[in-house]
Amino acid sequence: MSAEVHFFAAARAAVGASVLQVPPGTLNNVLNRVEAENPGFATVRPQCSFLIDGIASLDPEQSVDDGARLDVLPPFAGG
Amino acid sequence: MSAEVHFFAAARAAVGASVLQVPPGTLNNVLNRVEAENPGFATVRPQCSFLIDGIASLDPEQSVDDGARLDVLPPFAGG
Amino acid sequence: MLGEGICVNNDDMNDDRGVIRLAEITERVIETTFLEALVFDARAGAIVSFSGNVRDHDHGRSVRTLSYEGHPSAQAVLTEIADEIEARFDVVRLAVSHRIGPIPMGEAALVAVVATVHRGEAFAACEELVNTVKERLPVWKHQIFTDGTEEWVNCA
Amino acid sequence: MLGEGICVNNDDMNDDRGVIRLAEITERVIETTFLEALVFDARAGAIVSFSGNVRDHDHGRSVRTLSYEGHPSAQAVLTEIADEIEARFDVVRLAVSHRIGPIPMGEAALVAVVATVHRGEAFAACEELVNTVKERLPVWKHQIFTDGTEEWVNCA
Repeated sequence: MSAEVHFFAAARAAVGASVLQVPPGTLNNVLNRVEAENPGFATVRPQCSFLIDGIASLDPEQSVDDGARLDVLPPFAGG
Repeated sequence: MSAEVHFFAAARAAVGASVLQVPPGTLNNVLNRVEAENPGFATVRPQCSFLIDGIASLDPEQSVDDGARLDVLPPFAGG
Repeated sequence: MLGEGICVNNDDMNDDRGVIRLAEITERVIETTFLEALVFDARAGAIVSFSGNVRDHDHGRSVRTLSYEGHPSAQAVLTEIADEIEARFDVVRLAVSHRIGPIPMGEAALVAVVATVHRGEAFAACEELVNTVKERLPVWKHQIFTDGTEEWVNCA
Repeated sequence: MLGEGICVNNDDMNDDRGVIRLAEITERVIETTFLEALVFDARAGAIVSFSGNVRDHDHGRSVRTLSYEGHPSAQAVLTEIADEIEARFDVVRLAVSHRIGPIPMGEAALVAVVATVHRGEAFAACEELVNTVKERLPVWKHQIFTDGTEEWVNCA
């Protein structure tokens, strides 16, 4: 049972990995687990937005199911 | 004794000449003289601005002296 | 000059009369001239172009290497943004391209070109297109400075 | 690419670091690409270009021939306008050109290009430059329609 968490840009740099397999749970649970194992994620996390299976999620209680994909997106900086 | 009146664009088309020699007088006198001899100028005249020796003139009583140059400029349409 | 064979990642190109001539994420050099040619249309009296170029300095520090990373959804988001600009403004033609990967100093990261009948609309639509790309396109800028330090821009 | 031998009617060009790279009235084709190259500067992160092109229709009527006439002071006024924009905005480089004489359909009558450090300033300065040219440059547009009628634009 696991969800796949994809990290981009500053989030990837903070975590030191592009993808982590994490046990399913709420968005908050999953991010707490990532932060517990990668303390550097704490500074980037509050600035990030999140996609669960491609859909933006603003609710920390939303569930990240087994087999789901969670994308962790730092603030955009295009142009 | 004369002033030189230069007409541009629609003003030239109305008067049928690029340059006319007109007796000196006030700006108003000079324009009245032009209009008297070229009635088609009446429609364009109210839209025009005027340069006396290169300086914009807003005063119809300003004098256009012997040897002076008066430019008659219809509304600009650049760009 | 513009053949039928131009390959872009935009379904609207299948419509020869489409307003959106190009909306693409690319790893290649963006030629402003090419985008300007794409939006050319005899109905359009005004063309406004924006080119966002990679600078050799940032916050007073000298930049050695700059690159952009894009999220897999970047292409879809850019197409969506172009569609929104088309819907909101009176646009005759539009082209927009964002480059990702390493970009040498002075080259463009983002080019947006809008053709309209009247000029006010061209300025407004082009600026809003660029602002929306900056706000919503999921791409990230990474800078390595000449002093060896590096940063992900906008990340404290 | 831009040699020393470029000939333009602008004293500011004598200063190699001048902000105003070009401010000219010309009877030749205006190449947007050339003006964009003139304003290129590694300090500038944003370039905004405006191209005002001759259209094949006006007020719903089909235009056959279009030409611009310029007052002898047009060159001096354009230089003055460029100076004002430089003074009012935070411009890195600027180039502006207005064509006079006959202009074929689709070709540019006015091209204005502004390079700045930040993008908002480039849009604002370029739009104000174009608006000021429209308002104050002593040039006139003459159109001959396909039905044989003609008009001086802006003259009732």
